[in-house]
Amino acid sequence: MQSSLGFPILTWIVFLPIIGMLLVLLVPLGKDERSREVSHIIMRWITVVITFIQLVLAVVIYLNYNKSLPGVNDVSTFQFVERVTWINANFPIIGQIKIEYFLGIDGLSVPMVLLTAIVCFVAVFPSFIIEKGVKGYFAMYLLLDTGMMGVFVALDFFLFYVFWELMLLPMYFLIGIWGGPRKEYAAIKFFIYTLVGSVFMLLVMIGLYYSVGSFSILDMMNPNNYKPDSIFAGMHTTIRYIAFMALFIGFAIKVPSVPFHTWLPDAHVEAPTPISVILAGILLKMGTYGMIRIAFPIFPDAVGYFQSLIAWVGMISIIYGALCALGQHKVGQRDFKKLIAYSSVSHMGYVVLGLASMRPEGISGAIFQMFNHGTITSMLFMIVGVIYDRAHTRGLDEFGGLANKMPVYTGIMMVAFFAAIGLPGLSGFISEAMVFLGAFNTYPYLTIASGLGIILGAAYMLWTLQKVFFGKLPDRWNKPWDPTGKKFPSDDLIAREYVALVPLALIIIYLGIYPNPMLSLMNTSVNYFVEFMKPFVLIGNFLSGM
Amino acid sequence: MGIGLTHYIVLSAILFGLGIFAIITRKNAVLVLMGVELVLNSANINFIAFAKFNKMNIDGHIAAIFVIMLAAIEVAVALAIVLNIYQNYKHINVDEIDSLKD
Amino acid sequence: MIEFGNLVANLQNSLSFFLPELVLVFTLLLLIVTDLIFRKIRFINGYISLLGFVLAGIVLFIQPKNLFGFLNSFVYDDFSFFFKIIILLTNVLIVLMSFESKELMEKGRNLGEFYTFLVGMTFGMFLVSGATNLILIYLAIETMSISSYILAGYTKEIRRASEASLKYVIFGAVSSGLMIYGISLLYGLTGSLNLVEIRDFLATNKIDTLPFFISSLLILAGFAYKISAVPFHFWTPDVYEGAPITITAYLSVASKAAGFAVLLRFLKLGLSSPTEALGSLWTMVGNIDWSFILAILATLTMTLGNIVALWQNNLKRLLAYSSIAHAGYILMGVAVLNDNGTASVLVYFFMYLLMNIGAFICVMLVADKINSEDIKDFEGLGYRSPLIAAVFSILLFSLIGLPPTAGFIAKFYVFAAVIEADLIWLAVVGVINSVISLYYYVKIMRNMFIRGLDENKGSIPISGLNQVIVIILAFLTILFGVYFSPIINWANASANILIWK
Amino acid sequence: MTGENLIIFGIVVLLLPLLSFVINIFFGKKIGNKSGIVATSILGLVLILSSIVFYFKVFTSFGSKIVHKNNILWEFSDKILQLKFTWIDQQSIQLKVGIGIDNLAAIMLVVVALISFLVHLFSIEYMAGDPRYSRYFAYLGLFTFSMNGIVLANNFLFMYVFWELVGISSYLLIGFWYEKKSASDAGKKAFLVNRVGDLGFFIGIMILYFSYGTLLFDDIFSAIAQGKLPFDSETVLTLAGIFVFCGAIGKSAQFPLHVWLPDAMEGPTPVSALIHAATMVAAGVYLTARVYAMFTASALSFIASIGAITAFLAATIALTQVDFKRVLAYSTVSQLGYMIMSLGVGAYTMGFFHLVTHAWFKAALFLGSGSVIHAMHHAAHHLGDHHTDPQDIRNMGGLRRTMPWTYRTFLFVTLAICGVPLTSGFLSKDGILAGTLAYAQLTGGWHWLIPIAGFASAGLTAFYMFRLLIISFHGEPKTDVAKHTKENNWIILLPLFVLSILSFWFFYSPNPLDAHQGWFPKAIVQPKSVVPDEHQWEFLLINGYQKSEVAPHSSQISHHYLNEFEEAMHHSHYPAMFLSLLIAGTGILFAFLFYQFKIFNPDTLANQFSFLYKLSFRKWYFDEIYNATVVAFTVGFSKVSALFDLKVIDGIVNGSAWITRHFGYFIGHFDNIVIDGLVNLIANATGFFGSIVRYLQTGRVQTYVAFAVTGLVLLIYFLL
Repeated sequence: MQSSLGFPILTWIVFLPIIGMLLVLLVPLGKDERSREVSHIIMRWITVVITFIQLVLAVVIYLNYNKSLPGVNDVSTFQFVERVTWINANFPIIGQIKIEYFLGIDGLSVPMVLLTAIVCFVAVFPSFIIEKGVKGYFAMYLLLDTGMMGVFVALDFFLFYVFWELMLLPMYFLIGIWGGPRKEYAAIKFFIYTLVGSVFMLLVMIGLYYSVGSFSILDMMNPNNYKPDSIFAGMHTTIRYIAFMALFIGFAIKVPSVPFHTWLPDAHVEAPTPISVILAGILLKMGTYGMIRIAFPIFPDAVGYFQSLIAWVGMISIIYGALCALGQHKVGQRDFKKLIAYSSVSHMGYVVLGLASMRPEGISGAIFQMFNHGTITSMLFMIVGVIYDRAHTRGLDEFGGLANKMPVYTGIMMVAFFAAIGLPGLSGFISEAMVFLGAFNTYPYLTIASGLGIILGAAYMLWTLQKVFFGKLPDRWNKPWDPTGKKFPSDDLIAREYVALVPLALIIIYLGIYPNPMLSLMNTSVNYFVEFMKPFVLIGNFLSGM
Repeated sequence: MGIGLTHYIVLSAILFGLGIFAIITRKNAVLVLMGVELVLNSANINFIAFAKFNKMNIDGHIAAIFVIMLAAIEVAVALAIVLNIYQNYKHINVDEIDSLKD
Repeated sequence: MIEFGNLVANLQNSLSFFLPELVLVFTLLLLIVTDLIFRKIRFINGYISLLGFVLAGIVLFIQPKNLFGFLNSFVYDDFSFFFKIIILLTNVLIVLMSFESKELMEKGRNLGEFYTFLVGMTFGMFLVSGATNLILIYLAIETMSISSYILAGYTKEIRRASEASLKYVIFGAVSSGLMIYGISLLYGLTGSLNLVEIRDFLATNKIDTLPFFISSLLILAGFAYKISAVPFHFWTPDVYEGAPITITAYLSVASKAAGFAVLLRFLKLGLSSPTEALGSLWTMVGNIDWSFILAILATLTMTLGNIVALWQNNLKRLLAYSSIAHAGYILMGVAVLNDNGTASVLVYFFMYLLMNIGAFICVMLVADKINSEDIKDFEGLGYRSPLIAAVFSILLFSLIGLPPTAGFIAKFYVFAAVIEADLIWLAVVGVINSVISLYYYVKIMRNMFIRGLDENKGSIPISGLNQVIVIILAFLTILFGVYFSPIINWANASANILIWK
Repeated sequence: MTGENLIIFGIVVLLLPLLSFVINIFFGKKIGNKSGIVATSILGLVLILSSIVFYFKVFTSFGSKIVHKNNILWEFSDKILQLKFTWIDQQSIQLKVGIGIDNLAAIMLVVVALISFLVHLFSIEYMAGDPRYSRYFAYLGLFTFSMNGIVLANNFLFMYVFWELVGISSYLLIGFWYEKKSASDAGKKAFLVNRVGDLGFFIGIMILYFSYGTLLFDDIFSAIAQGKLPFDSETVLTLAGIFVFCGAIGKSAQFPLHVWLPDAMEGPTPVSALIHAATMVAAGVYLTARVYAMFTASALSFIASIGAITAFLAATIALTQVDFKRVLAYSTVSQLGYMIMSLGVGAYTMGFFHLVTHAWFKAALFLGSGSVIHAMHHAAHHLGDHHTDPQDIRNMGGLRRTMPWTYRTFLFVTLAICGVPLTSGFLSKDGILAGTLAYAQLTGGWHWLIPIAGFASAGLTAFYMFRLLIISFHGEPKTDVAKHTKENNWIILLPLFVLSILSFWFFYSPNPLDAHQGWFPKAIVQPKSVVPDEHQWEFLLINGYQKSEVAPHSSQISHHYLNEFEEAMHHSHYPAMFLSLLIAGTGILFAFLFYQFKIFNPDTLANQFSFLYKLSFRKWYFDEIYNATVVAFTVGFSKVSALFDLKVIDGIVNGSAWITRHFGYFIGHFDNIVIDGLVNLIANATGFFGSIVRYLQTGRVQTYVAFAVTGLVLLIYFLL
């Protein structure tokens, strides 16, 4: 089905940032301070405009998206599909290797596309603080944008892989160049972890190609396409289980699920604020998205076989992440950002749990949670960024009583915090509740155990609230942040921080009160997905003897 | 029975071994090169011997001639290089020329 | 016994597809003359040799293909065509590079012989890529080796260069000695020096394994030394570090290419049965599991190359080890032992040519300015010379094998071939190795961009021509990363090695 | 007055406080100290509307009909008026929600509205001059909004949503003076302790949703009534009930989660009044009453025991507290215990009745204490004395003279809480005690402990309440702060009058000795249990005498009782009354003997029974125990896992440290590319091998040759 719009909107939304990157690179750097300052401003606003157009495109997609079509494994019901042969080369024995430029979206990817557009847009404003190497920064930023957007719309495994790896380079430099003291370490760590995950994905991908004779993810989902006596032929074979595990771990590293999560705290602590925002807001989602788009539907039998394992991973991530976050008050550098990072581990655990439930509520909840966590955590990191920009420290113990100094800031912060601890009326609650309702059907005890995560979550969040915002303001912060008043006219938020934070807050509240707009997007696809998975999963469960 | 193929092969093997040994142990570059010569000539012996005893075509002989010729060229170049070494180091002790290493 | 008449006839129609080699020979002679006449004009030899290469290239295209000649001791087929093109491309780049190289362009150094030997070496490689007779193979390899010995030590007043050439010549002599000894043994066993005859003999008669194995392994030693595969890699780092960087680049690509060409031809023609039924699948003669042996060699080679490269601080040396590692990856393609693998090797070489030469050029340009090849001194390069740094990192990413760069495609097809042959374990080793390789490649990038930003060392001027060259290379690296069908198709077409009936 | 309008009114009542919240949070700065007036007037409107709702719902009847227009479903019956609509509408998940008004809700609405209004009024004076004046009223609005939500919810989802909102607004109000560490601590504690209960509540909800796929009370109850049990087991139904009740344990500060309530004193006093009387703690009891129909017999006895324990425990603690508000706080806990107990034993009506009556006099008590503290505070301020704690009753005394009106109202409501006749307290409390007696008779065995606990705490209540009264109001002023206190102005006094007047009997029953003759029992009828008969007390079966042949006590049931229990309760009415009067009287008497006439010296007694005294004074060491166990464990565990993450997973510290020590040299080179953790280990290993291998690269060509040849030989050897 061709795009219902006149033009290839997905190509535009993916490659628009590349154009922006070229524009940014073309901006000449002035010689003296003044002109350099001017060119910096130009680059910033180029980025703002580009990401804004991208956001508009995303909204156009949202408005024209037909909620009644499932997608998942049925190409005819994907939307805005663009499919042209990209590479068509002959090779001995293998014969023709056909790689397609195959884009399309369904209910599983639309929320992610929206999320990417939103977060990429709001994250530009914290980037204004960057002073060094501005040109390189925004070039990398936009390249990263393309990579992420591409991952969410690619339906050809090869293409997916290309986009997946494409992010590594900008991310490495963004953390490495503009990061904190231990940036080198954090950057290389991020790089290695992700690469380890993806190289095995590469092998599985090649194996799948031989078995199916096409790189189209959709073809790989159909058991009938598998050539007899090809490597992944048949169901419930050991090699399929191994391949699934390879994929799953590859994605779990990105999520990150315990025990593959250790890159996250470092990356977050060292990365500059906007990059933390993107990292937590979008990159982590690519892991879970990869699971639901690739690993699960291609190896549904293995999903059934390992279902409880996956659920366990989710549960452990929830509890363990929350405990580590709580522990940040006691050990380590007592770093505000690190605490948020661990909370991400915990919250992404809900997603994994929801996916493991293989129930419509659970999976809708999981995807919704991906979206909500994207918005909420982006807010949290920007909130950390706000005080860091002013006080140049993130120590939990070094603050207190900010509520008096920055009332509006505190107000907005409370929205994010309460959303993060799943307060009803804010979007976080609904997704978590749905995940629980779904997971309870499949794994009552695991779900109840995960419930502890709610309490722990409340504990560390309120603790932070108390330490940082309540109590007495230390004398060292009594004077205004910026005596010159040039950078920070007021002690409270400044304009561009409002622009970044308020929209997210509104989204969180709106979806908290009326989630249907988001849920109805994914609804059809999710049900279709579950129905499609069910038979295999059941057999898998049977084989794994649960 | 007289000298047979086996003897030649054994001889060439011994020569080969000696050549390698010389290459590995001699300090002096020239001696090392002589070791190389031994190796090459052991090959020659093989060629000739096989050609003679196995009643084969003349390839063996031709090969031997080529090898002799190449050995000459190789030594010529090698000696030039050794000469250059001498100019730079004022000695040609192979085992003392080890500035390039990990 | 062939009598004289048909010998001449054979010679004549053989020459009909020997033209490129002849062109090279004439160029070589011409160079000697011009070198004698115009001593003063430095660049003329360079341009003449360029001309020669281009001419040879043209002739390659026009002359007839897929013929055996010189009493079936030499062949010109798509396979050798591919390699000859690669060799010529390398040569062109090297000559261009040599114009900019400081160490070569020193006062009072006469570059005449440099190009002469370059052409001579090229001639040797051409022979290597076409030879089907063990003696010819030996002669050809010696031809290229001997020129390379001299080239390695070309800057003879520099100590490390002369040391490099000494080590090179001794090590080379030994391995060629081993090789010729192996040849002699094989000759004894099969009674022939022509690969095709040898294969036929092996296919028909039963011979005991040990001597056959020893002899063929000794011959492989000769090739292994050319492609610097374990355990014949020892010369590589030292020579690469010592030799003029142009020559290092040259050795790292061209002579490796020749080595792989002859290796593949030896395996296909000499050791696999001609049954066409199986088409592009090879069936090896003799009861030896060559695939396994080569896989082991590949594993050892790439692993060693990578883990030792972790420790290098001299960029030339680091790239030397990285080239060993890449030889390992390519060997994986060889180990598959079918046209699939062959094609993947060809693809790899094409991409490898771009990225490796490019990397060496970047190193040279910077090293000549800052008079150091130490990684430490590359700190802050991203700010002193953004263009070079950017290009260099693109090439490095390609060497790691990350999309969307040519390096990824190269690796992709090698892995594809390996998995297709069900050598999963080898593929796993391969990917793990490429993760290890990430460390040291990224180390370079880290130094260029993340470190040493603060101290202001002032920018490094790069001449326009060089900027164009590196940009073109980087562009091609990206281009073939996203659009690679032509290369693949070409490799596919060149993959089948002509078998003589 | 049609049903639609009534529901509309209900919705307006629900939303108006939210409006007040919005106004004060966003425009608080603009309207400044007017915000108190604004909020109060809004609440006045709420009060009027909810009274209308109350009147029409309780005293008029609506025919039963079902209207379905633009996918909103209106259901009217004599019992309940409700509307339902679908909130989340997916194939995957369909959540129907809505609001419903039955007598329970109607009465509760008035209670909330009135008390909230009075508290607003009171606060105008009390909070005057606070830097965050408007914020305070905003929070009050939010609090009232959430509570009304709970009252009007006709499904578990809304119930839970507003439940959490109540939690958060209590968090905000208790921690209102967050500059004080103790205050923000208290807020945090309240929220977390509640979260524990809420988790149970949520699990209960999950079980129900899983079993019935809906969260509407009606649907769930009718499903149970049709005999569809979760997991087809009555145990799970009991469990579900108990889990849901966990929410009540948290919010209504029942044992063992009662620890947060006394700390909640840290909030402004009017807030305490609100929390204790009408909003937060009432929510738990209200929830229990709301879902009463689904409790099995075992669940009920669990509830009853929890209530009894709480009632007694809190009463004993209250005996020795010296902080004015703490005493009241524990009395609240104790009284809540009564209500829960009464629901548990089956005296449904009386339990809820007590909730209402208690709401008035407890609010009055707190506002009274607020008045006292206010006065003390001002006096202290006036004298420039900052040492005397204005809340410590040992600093008071003699306030009777300085603050006569406060004293009178306080005295009256104290009598009410002690259950002295002519007060509302007497009616409800007497009913509850009768209920416990009846329950004990009908069940017997250890169940007798429940009435015993009930009566005991009745006596204790009388004692400590008068202790409080006497120490603080009678006798001579113990500090000159107390001497200089002045009576407060009418804004503070008015609420006291209103509330005390509401504590007279005639509002509820013409007969000051028997509540059953009033309108209340007719309005609040015990709902018909939906639990299959075999899983509930047969004596609670509505019209139980129909299966009289099986029921043991049912031989002589006369027909004007609802069920067997009703009858037993009626019979035990007078015994209970005399007993309770006796006990209460003794309590009061002893209070006078101890503190007024000083015939006995409490201190000597305390020394004699120092253990008991300490136990009571230190609140049975609950905080200490929790801190030592649960909190310590969690925090410790979190510390451990954070360390674990920092060091082990993220270090394999020993591993890499070991390697580092041993191959320090190599690592030295290696640091700049070191990746930590497991990766670190691998990397180090890799590097280590690398460093081994690179020693082959000696630089001597001859060694190379040697190695090469050896390698070749090895290859031949191994590969053949």
